[in-house]
Amino acid sequence: MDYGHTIRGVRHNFANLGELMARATPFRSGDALAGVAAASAEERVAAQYALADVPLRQFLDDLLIPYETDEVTRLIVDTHDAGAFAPIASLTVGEFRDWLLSADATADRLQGIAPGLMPEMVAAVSKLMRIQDLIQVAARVRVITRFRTTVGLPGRLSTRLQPNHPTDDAAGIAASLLDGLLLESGDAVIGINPVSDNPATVSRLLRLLEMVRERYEIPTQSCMLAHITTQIAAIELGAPLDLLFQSIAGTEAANTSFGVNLALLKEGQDAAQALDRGGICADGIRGRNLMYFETGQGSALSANAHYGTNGTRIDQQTLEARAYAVARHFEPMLVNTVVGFIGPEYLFDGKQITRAALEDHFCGKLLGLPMGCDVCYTNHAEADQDDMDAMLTLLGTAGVNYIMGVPGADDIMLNYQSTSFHDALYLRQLLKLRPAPEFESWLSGEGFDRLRRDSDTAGGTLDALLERRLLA
Amino acid sequence: MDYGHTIRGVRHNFANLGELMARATPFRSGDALAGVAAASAEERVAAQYALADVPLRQFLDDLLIPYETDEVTRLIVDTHDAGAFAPIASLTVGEFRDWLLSADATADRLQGIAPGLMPEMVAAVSKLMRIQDLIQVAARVRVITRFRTTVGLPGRLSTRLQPNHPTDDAAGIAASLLDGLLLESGDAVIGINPVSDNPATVSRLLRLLEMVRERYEIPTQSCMLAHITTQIAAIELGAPLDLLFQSIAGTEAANTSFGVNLALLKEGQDAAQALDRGGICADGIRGRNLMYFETGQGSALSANAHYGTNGTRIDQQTLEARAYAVARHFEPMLVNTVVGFIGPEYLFDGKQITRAALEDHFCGKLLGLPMGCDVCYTNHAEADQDDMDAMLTLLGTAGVNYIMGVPGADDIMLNYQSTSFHDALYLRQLLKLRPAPEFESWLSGEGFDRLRRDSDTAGGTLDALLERRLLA
Amino acid sequence: MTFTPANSKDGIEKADGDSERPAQLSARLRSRTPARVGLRRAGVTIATTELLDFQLAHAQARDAVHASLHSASLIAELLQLGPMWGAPDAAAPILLHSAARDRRTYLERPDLGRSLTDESRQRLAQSRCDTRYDVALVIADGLSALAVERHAVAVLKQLLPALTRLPGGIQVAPLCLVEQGRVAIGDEIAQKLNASLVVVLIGERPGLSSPDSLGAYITWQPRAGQTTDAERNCISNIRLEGLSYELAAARLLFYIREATRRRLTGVALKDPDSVQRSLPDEIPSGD
Amino acid sequence: MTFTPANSKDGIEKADGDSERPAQLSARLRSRTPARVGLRRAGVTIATTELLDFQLAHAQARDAVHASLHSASLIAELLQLGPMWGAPDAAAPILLHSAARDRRTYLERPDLGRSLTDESRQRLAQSRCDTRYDVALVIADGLSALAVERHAVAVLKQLLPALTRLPGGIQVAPLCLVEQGRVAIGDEIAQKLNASLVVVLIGERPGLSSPDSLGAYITWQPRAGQTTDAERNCISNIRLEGLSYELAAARLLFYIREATRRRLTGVALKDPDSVQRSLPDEIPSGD
Ligand code: B12
Ligand code: B12
Repeated sequence: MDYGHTIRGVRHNFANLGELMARATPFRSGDALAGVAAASAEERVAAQYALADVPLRQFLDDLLIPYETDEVTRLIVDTHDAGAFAPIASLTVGEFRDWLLSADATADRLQGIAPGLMPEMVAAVSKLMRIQDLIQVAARVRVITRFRTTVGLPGRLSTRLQPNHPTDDAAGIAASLLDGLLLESGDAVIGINPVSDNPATVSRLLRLLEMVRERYEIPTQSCMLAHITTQIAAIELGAPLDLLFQSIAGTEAANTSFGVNLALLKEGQDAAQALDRGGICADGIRGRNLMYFETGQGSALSANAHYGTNGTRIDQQTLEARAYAVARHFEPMLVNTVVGFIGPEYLFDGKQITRAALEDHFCGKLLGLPMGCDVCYTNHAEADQDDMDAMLTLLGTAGVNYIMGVPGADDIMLNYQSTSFHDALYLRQLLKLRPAPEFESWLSGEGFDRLRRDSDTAGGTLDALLERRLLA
Repeated sequence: MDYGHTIRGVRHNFANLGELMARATPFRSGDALAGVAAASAEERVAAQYALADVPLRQFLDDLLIPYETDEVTRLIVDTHDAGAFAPIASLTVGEFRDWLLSADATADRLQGIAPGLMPEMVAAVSKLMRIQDLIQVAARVRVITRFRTTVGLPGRLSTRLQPNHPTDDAAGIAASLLDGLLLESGDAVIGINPVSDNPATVSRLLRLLEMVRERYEIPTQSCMLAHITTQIAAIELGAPLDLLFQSIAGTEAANTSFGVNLALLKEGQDAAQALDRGGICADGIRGRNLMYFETGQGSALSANAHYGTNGTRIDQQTLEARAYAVARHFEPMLVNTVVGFIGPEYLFDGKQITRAALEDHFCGKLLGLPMGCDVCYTNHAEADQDDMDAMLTLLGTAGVNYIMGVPGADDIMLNYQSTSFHDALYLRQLLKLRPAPEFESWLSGEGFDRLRRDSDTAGGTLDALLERRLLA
Repeated sequence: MTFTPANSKDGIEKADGDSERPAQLSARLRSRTPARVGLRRAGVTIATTELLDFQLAHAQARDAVHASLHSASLIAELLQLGPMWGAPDAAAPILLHSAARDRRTYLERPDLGRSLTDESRQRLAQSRCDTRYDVALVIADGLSALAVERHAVAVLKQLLPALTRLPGGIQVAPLCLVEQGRVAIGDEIAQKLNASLVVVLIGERPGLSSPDSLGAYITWQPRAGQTTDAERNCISNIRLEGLSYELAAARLLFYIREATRRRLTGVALKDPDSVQRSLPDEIPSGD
Repeated sequence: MTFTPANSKDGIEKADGDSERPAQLSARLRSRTPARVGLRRAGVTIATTELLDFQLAHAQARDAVHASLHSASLIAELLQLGPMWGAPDAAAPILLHSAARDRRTYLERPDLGRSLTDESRQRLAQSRCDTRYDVALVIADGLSALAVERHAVAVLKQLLPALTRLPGGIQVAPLCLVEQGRVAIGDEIAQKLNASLVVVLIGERPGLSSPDSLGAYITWQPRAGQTTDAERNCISNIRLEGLSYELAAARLLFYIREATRRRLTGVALKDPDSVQRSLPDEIPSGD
């Protein structure tokens, strides 16, 4: 197929589908860094016209990254569900946008086609969509997952409580944990990024979380965001691990640079699954989703792992969507894009971060993932709290499954700004959203009451933790 | 009073309250143009700390623009309601923010203090607020006004239908009008900006609107956005004028440059009031609000009319809030900030436009105004549809009273991009907002049905209009 | 699961229970206005092709903002107008530049766009003679050089002969062409030229569908830095899809005449009705 | 209407029916972590003073990103370390520069931050001798020059003596200091220096509460442009509120020893438990 479009007599040609996708992408610094961004606004629109005319089927034939050399491509192709694809098989990318926005595209139908969608198709259509389109369609899709809480129900917003500490100090972590719990945070997961990479620390902190969770009967799940191999080693040490975490990307090469591949992910999933720690959720269903993945535009490019067929460089947003194909294969409990986390070389400012967040959320949801978002920025990016407030509110209207909860929005170990516990309360109040049902009951029950009483008085488990009386 | 703050041993001093206000303002190009913006991020924060400590009372004593030389200041001071101010009289600006965000600040209480608020106080507190604060507080305030429809009720979003044409051509205007009505637009007002400045044209177009309105029994009001003197002349010609429009600004000098003053506004209001054209609204109350004002940050600066006491240059956002004091005096039906309309020299990009829109909306609402917003940008600004979608959605969550409805978002006479009829439908659908109650009933009644039938068939009033059979 | 994509290319889609709006209606609406009416929809939203058309127009309008004026060729054209109004050979158009040195500065600093460079001031001083002129005509690129290139000469072609034909005889100052100018820059020019009234023909900001819209601002006895916009009159949207050259010139003539007679411009002076009638006074009820 | 502002300065406000959290709890939480815990609230939101504190920290963190390295004084300090590990007098620290010429380029072009200028390559070539080194130590400003200025020397002071005391004797290459460097720039340096392993001490991106956090990345047999991050180990958050110099050096020593023994770094090599214990294996039930 020939990719091109003529504007007022000027023909814009695109060498191949990969180049076309990149040129059609709204401007972001990472694509400029990779040298694949459109040279002018007019060229970008030309690419969008051309992309709008590409049949969805074309993505099945014209693979952006070779089947032979990339296991992510193999996964995408081998698990593609032709039956689910059938209803939209005759559409072009442009028509697909029109259909997605039409009343015809009900939540059920969107769910139905998900297994028939390749990430590249979803990335393509997102490039033609305005922010309101990305919000509108995503808001229709619900992806519901369960472990001990049910995350993703309509009218709900969950949070990951993220009580990091620069030395993995237990009392320090407990202080942030307590602060967050009292501010009603943590129904998606309590997840700590350990600063050191060792199985014993992972194991010890998991036991800390387990103790607090059991003592106050908190319906939630815990997670340590170390490398998957470190977590597997912790499981072997007998750690009470609920969710298994890993950062993933959209190419085999990028995953290699992360020290993972599909087999390792499977191995980890099996190990965690074997612990059989899921609970019975509010609707009586037993929770079985236990993988937690993080992704983010730019990670493949950063690892110089963004090449496709014949060396074509693939744009970062398309690669990001491909990471979702990896995630989807493992029926995760939680997936989130750490959109503003990596840095300005990929997403320069609040505007680019915001659009990327809504693209990622849309693409993930359409592919059937329980998408959350780390609404965040680093201090080397051109962004501030106003950008975050806007982004947070937009994601709320788009129906994001969960956001982060970081004390005062300032992660003192990862060195970036995310959303605070208060931000989540703001969003819940503004849009009348509630926590996960199990957690919501807990908040009005005996467990939360005990936590509050304990926090007000000296003595008790919390006090022991804070006063380091529990420390060796 | 001395204005200053010390950060790590470095003292930041501010010459007077006007300078302090300007330095505390989040960055925007207009303040840089005026030479009043903070020189660094740190100086800005220092000013914000200092401003947070200023007692609200101080604004009553330390007038930014002299009483003697500015009738807007006189209006503000002379109409200040000390009783309404009493409950918050002891607060500093920072404490005022805290109180506004507290559960204590209910809708009723916010309404109660409105007459006690000077625009400068409201501007001051807005400078300390993040976007989420501006949204959160504004969302609590409801300002409800009535003419033939009721605008501003909770859960409602109205639109101004804006069917402009580059030659004021009746058939052209009718085409846009019809398009908008069929897309459920126009419950706040049908308002045309006439390209020519003559009373007879204003009068003729008002009759056109009157005819359409009567023929299809549309519960709405019409307006011609010519200069107020032109509209008064049209009234004298017997024109069926519903709402009386005028652009206003925050200083006497700026209003002079617009060719208006308080007396002229009063004269116009009296003339329009005398026509007694308001209807009985859904709740049985007769509509009496008939002024329509537009404002926008930068207009005073553009007119070189931004000077205060001792020649201190006042920042554009504070001046904008003062324009609301002018508006409030006339109990308007509609007020809107045309935030992105004027140009990048005042609000450079999507980010600045968005923050300004939310500030304006917040300040206006707090002062008791029925705030709408022209979610818009010009082609010389750094903004695009993504910025508009974000801004639109945010204003929706903040409870904006109304937005514009322009065919395809492209105003072919004023040369800028605003919101399309479709944008309003998007927002209503996403946030489950409904049109004004009178208009909503109309949409499911006989009048709308007739309109649709007429639009489908040849013949009839619409056809006559479109086919220019009604033209001389 | 079977369903057909609701949006087929040959009809406006049924959105949210709204009655189907036939393509014929869209065509009819569009024949009456250049506005983006009768757009195809996807759900409540604008359909893909129409969205892309919009994006393209935006890309092009942004280019129009940044296009710069081809002064040389415009001056050549203006020179040829000389005989039309009996201008003395000496009175070649004067090329001036505002204090905004480039486009970016122009966009950020309207104050600079309103004042002349020293060099331009000198050039004006040289052209000045003792005559008191009735009218100064200033052409400024404003926000659309394109507008000025396309329409300024055409408007002057209609205006100049009519001006000279005015009873009493009108003295027209040498034409001025200003790069990177704002409306108010005409004030100083007129003062320096010793003219009682100034007409500024200026490029309006480019719209998506109107990259080349010309505005005309008329000011009686302008005083640099003091005249407010309330003291000016405005004629807007002069272009092919807007006000015709003929009508624009007629209105200008009216304003110049009335301003001279009543010794004022601005809010007290209203546009005459006579120049454009598009609706009858009585509207029949229709059917 | 009477009411008192709900937010009084001396207590955490009652928000949305939540029980009142006493100020003492806040103080206790804060004594345990530098995190922003126990913040005063206004409704569900962070109170004004705390918000401004945050904004100030943001202004300062942004400055930290853009601060540039005082290489001269750092080199002087490094020189004094020489005797500590018995470096030959000739082995003065080598000052290198990445291909990113300034901060802005550095931020936009990580690829340039990973490669050396030609001049730096030459300088390295000159320093190279035939010895095969066991360890190359590279200090790079990264995203926080401050971190490097404050902590790099202190870490080396702990590390270098210990390194030389290692059984078998470890050959340490001349120290390198890199301006505008990224982690991976150490790969080429080590190769050029003929070293088996590289330790890069680098400024981590500045956080609001941690403008000066140092990271250490350890890579066995790095190959410029080919080594992936999966083949490195990382020690993070070295600073006063984070990992102490002593523990950091101990971990570095562990990684260097184990890497040399097992001939690898990366995901297969895990941080030892022994260097930091902050929790007992058994947690009593509390009360
Ligand atoms: C940014 C970042 C990332 C980004 C890196 C992408 C990029 N282009 O920058 C992303 C999100 C992709 C990422 C991924 C991971 N990261 Co990371 N990351 C960071 C962070 C926040 C900042 C790093 C920094 O400022 N570097 C300095 C700049 C100047 O150098 P640079 O050359 O631009 O940065 C390079 C390195 O930072 C490297 N990198 C990033 N993370 C990691 C992790 C490891 C183990 C290694 C060897 C290298 C590495 O990637 C960059 C590009 O090459 C640090 C925390 C901190 N406070 O520093 C954690 C941190 C380094 N990461 C960490 C971890 C665990 C990971 C993951 C292994 C998580 C996982 N389970 O998959 C993955 C995979 C890492 C890999 N092998 O590539 C840990 C390391 C713990 C440890 N002691 O080993 C840290 C300390 C955070 C934490 N405590 O959780 N990370
Ligand atoms: C931007 C704009 C404004 C801005 C001007 C602020 C600014 N700094 O730019 C604001 C929102 C404040 C404004 C206000 C009004 N405007 Co206005 N404005 C425009 C617009 C959209 C663009 C002008 C432009 O591009 N100028 C070119 C640039 C390069 O020159 P500039 O020197 O930067 O611009 C100056 C002039 O544009 C002037 N200006 C702006 N509007 C008006 C109106 C009149 C009557 C005059 C004399 C001057 C004037 O203000 C600018 C700064 O001095 C035009 C529509 C168009 N398509 O052009 C309408 C337009 C010129 N305005 C119009 C009107 C009616 C008004 C108001 C009188 C409305 C009212 N009822 O109050 C007010 C008051 C004007 C005044 N006396 O100052 C009409 C004029 C109709 C007519 N034939 O008289 C127009 C044509 C739009 C319309 N059809 O409604 N306006």
